[in-house]
Amino acid sequence: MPEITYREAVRDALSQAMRGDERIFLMGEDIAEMGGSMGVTSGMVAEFGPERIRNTPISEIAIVGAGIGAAIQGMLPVVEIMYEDFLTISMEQIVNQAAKHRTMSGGQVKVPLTIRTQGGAGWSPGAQHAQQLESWFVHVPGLKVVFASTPEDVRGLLWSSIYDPNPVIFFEHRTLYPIKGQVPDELEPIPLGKARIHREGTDVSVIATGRLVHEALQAADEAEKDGISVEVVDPRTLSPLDEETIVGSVRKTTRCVTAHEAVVQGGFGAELAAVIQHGAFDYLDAPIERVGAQFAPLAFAPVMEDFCVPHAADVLAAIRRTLARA
Amino acid sequence: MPEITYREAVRDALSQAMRGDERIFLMGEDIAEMGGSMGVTSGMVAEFGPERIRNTPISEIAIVGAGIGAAIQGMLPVVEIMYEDFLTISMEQIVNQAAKHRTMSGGQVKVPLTIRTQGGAGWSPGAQHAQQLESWFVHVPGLKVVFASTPEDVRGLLWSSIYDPNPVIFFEHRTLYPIKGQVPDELEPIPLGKARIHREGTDVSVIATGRLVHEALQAADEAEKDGISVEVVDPRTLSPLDEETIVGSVRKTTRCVTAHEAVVQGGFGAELAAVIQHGAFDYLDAPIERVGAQFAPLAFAPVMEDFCVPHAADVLAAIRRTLARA
Amino acid sequence: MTPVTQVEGKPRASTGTLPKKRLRELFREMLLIRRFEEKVEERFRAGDLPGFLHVAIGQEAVACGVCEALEPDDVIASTHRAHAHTIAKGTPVNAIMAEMYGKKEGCSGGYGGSMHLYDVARGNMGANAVVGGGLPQIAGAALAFQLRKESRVAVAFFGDGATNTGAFHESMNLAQLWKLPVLFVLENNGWAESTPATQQLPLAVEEMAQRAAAYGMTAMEVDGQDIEAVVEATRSARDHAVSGQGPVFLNVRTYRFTGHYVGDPQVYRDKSEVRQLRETQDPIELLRARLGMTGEEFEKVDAEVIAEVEGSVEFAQAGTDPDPADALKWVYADGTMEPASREHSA
Amino acid sequence: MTPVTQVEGKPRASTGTLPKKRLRELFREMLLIRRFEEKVEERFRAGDLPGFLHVAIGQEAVACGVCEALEPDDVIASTHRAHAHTIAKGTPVNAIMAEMYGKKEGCSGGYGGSMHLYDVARGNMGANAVVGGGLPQIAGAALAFQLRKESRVAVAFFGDGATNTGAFHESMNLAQLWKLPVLFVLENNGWAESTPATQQLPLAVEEMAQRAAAYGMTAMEVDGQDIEAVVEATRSARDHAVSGQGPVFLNVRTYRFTGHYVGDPQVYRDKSEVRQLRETQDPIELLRARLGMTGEEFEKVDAEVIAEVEGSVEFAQAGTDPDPADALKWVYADGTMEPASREHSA
Ligand SMILES: Cc1ncc(C[n+]2csc(CCOP(=O)(O)OP(=O)(O)O)c2C)c(N)n1
Ligand SMILES: Cc1ncc(C[n+]2csc(CCOP(=O)(O)OP(=O)(O)O)c2C)c(N)n1
Ligand SMILES: [Mg+2]
Ligand SMILES: [Mg+2]
Repeated sequence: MPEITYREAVRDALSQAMRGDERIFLMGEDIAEMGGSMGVTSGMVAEFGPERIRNTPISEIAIVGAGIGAAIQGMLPVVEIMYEDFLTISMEQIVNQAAKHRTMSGGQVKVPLTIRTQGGAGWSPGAQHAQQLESWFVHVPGLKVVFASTPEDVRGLLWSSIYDPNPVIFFEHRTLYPIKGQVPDELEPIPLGKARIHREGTDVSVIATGRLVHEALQAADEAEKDGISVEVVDPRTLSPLDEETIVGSVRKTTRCVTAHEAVVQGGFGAELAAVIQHGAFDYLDAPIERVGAQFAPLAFAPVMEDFCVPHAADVLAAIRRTLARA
Repeated sequence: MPEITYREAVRDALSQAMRGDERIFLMGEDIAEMGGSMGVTSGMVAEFGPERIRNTPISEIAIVGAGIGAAIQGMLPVVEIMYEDFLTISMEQIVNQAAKHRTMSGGQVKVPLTIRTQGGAGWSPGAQHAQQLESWFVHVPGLKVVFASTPEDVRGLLWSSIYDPNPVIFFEHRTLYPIKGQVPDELEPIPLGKARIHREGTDVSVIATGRLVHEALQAADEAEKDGISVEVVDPRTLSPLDEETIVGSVRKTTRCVTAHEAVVQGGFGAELAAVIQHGAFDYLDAPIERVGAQFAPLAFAPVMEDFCVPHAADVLAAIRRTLARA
Repeated sequence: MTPVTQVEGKPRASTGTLPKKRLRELFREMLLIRRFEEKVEERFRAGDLPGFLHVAIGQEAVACGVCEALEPDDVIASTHRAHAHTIAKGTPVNAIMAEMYGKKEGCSGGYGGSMHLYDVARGNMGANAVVGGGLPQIAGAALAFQLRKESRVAVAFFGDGATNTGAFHESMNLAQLWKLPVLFVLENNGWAESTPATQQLPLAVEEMAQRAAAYGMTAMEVDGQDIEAVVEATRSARDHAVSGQGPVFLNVRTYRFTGHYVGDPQVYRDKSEVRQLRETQDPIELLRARLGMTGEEFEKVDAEVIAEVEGSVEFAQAGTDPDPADALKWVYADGTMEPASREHSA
Repeated sequence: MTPVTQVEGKPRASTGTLPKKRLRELFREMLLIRRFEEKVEERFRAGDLPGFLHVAIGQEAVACGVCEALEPDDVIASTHRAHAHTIAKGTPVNAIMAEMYGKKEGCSGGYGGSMHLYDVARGNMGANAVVGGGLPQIAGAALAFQLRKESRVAVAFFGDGATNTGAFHESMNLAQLWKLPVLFVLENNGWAESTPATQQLPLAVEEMAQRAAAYGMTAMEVDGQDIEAVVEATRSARDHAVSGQGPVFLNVRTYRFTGHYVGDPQVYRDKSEVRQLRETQDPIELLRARLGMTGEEFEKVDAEVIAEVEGSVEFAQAGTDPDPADALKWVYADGTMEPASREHSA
């Protein structure tokens, strides 16, 4: 099993898919010569040419909208929104158009569009380059929402997203690009809608996404030293949600912490908590604890940023809170 | 106590405020001669003139953005987004700009902007004119979010929103404009962040917003016939949330139903459920039931629309489900 | 070529390249649209039709003229004012009327309604209830055609109000940058709901072709009440676009004879304005005059289209109501887009 | 008036209306910006500065020239490339450098960083990390001025890349429709990050004033390397705008001598391009030549500004770190905007 970075895994999924399928092309700002602001598509324009690795103007409405139109006309576009903060500009096309065409047309249309984007704090980007907005899209019927946390997952899920016949919002986390992980020799698609149990445990379930999967795993290691057995589950696909695996985990452990980098209020953890308290009501021995960012636009100064954004220690503290309950 | 419609109550708040304060002006599409697509501002251009009741081009980015700029420069603009579905176009200005200026500037700036909008199903508008998107904004630090359900509330809350020093997203529900209700002789501002207990009860709390407040009250009447005592609470301000009143109600009744017209997944009910299961864990005798729309873009045909959108019967069914638990 | 026609003192631009026979067919189509929309108004007022409706009475020549110049494989995106475009692109009135009634037989299966008429098989990518919403997608459709080297154009219909949206700007810009085969058809009726051009456009209605200057895009002035002019302009625009020279912006001057929506009391404009427009700018009357139709001839065609429209109402009324739970049927597509040969065994 | 100056064979447009003394002060300001940004690059590479940074080296004359022509009450909105605008609008370098270091003494209290420099008291409504994000707000500020009948203008700085955004279009359109006192200052450097004009603009860099034609807006061509030209153009634009004639679009041709961001390896452009630009288009060198500065004179000013910049680093390093929990301090404003006299007793 080769070891590659998360960044390489994204590139590999894109490249492998594009090699075999003329319908796939990429559009986004600075994705050609520069390889995108995160270097994800580095080198791809040399292999696939500027027709298929398309630099765009700064036009987030048109990038997504053109992706929709091309998808309806038989292509499999993968568009990149440089920072997920700029998805705010594309919301109309994503929410009113991509998500709804199929229903509004009574099933005449498929929109096999993949919207890749990335975000996340931890490098002092300030308030407009660090948001985590995935929960908005979970509220939109017609969209699928993916948030991958490892090289293996990001590669396998991206493949499935490209070939999914529905619009998929595909979140990557900025701080994960350099992390390394083993991947199967052959690209193995990972079906959307299946959670991954990263670590089995018996005392408490941590349901975590994105960067917080890694923080949760670290917290689990710490907790283990105190004899606490933590199960870490990554939904990977946020919509549709693998309720079975998640609720099943909490029924087993009887305690639950949700963890994401987004602000807590109105975040994906709210949906998780609502689903879990419903599905595991008779099993729960403590209230579900939610871990996430402080409710504030992200301040620039590292000390303040660090204070706002959740870390392993916050997950650990939440684990301890749930266990402190009788 | 005079009886006026919800529509008149909105107009009254706007007019009374504008009469006494030159800083206040309105901007929006077709709000002048036509009085807005809902007739809310009908007649106001005659009183206040086209400088203060400003018809705009179809430019939802600029409408909100210009509101922000004018607010920063000392005005108290009230902008109207004709349908909340079109807030999708303004998201960048709302989320990255209005909500964040104050923090990003280290407190140099206030953005006393009110964004009025309306939405809701029940009249076969199809998928792009009927969404309920309030939960997105609850996820955005720096914004306040109001959703009023009665003439009295809409009038008092709108006044407070106009004079709040922060950006407020003010939701009205289309089907409520014609409803009548008593209001105090003198306009009484209602502070943001205070829930309203519409009806006291002992068996179950229904936390409802917008149109669903009325459906919940109807369901409560029905339930009463079977000897079930339902408490109906309207948060009115969704952010900041009056957790004390809401959690207090559930601690008392030990059972809870949340109800809104928005789709359930990722909706405001998720946040309510997460807060309530946390704050009232030891009191809850049944899982919190969430009532909301089916997870689908809203179909046009009335039979399908009716199926999607929640009614009193759905609230009642949820009440019964919570009570069926031991 | 016949000389430029003068009607009511207003220069008409068309040069008469369409055969009389075809012009008569187009006349019939325009009249069909008119009668269809009048019927829709009537049925709406009678409380038969759910939702809300916008008719294009006065603008029929634009829809019919543009679609006449298109090839069957070309695609369009329509607006909230969608009936005329949809009929002109070939969808039978039965399917449209059934859609208005929310029936399974409707062109969107009852899911869309008046503002969401689709007919993908006939190249109608859908009407859009969000002003400007369809434009970027038309650019994308054209991009697909360009990438696959297909000789097809994608056509966006939109109003003058729509030119104020960010979506319009980004779409025009991208289309010109990439020389996409798009026709941007501005149905310039001088109103956005109740707001006159003077309150929503910084340019005069006549200057609207300047919108294209911001992109260096080829623009054409078109008299939208003269169907021949529309056909000719669209043909040459289409030639331009498919030949790789890039998109074309058509500033089509037209008039909205009715309220913005059915039931609009039009408090914002003079009744006399509408009356005068109907008298001088009716594209159907103008074509009728040009064709030199006798009263008898007209009555015959009119009776035909009225019967067709009546038939569509009967068809719609006899249609099938969807099952309530059908509402959830099309939220997601199943399966995968992977070509069978490449599907992973995993 | 001195005749049009010729430098390096390129016609320079300015006519020399600024007194020599003031020109020397502006020279100093431009040099201060240059040295400040070079220092910022150095400190960033040394790992001192969090976040990421964009410098405006090569574009100093635009910021300084525009702000020179403004009155103290006028307001600006800046971009991700914000240092020059902020210094030119009067914020001391100490406060800016402290902001880079994330200190309480920073011009945004350490909350903003390089892309969010604010100084509201000096009319800087904030830099914006969202391309195009500030433009609609500048229109709104100008609307406030217009409604209150104040003789003030609101100035939006933005790049050529920003002209591709919907926000740009809607702002230009609204400003012209309402004749708002706005100056739209296009810093036309021909690049958006790694993407050259040819890949992101359907117009040639020289044709960009056509963007204004879509709104019927007055446009001016300005040589952004010639500070006098910038001052003169801005002055007349400002006169136009405050006198109620509406906004002005300034197509200011300028050059980005560095990478898009500090650390950008610029794989997308030739090193020789940058070298040549530095040799022929440096606004500081051009002004120095015009002023006929001796080496000695230059060294003196340079030493002064270098000392000022060094001082700012010391100031910043000695600054106070915010308390972590200060992060939550400004999320909401307290109180009410109600004038005391009108506050409700309820
Ligand atoms: C983004 C958006 N804003 C507002 C509306 C409400 N609305 C529907 S039609 C219309 C006017 C459109 O004017 P124009 O584009 O000129 O088309 P016309 O109605 O004249 O055919 C408006 C404001 C909308 N549907 N979408
Ligand atoms: C809406 C948005 N999209 C993309 C970006 C990323 N980005 C930052 S600067 C930039 C290029 C801006 O180009 P231009 O407007 O010409 O300004 P310049 O950098 O040349 O000064 C891009 C794409 C952004 N900040 N905001
Ligand atoms: Mg119009
Ligand atoms: Mg640039």
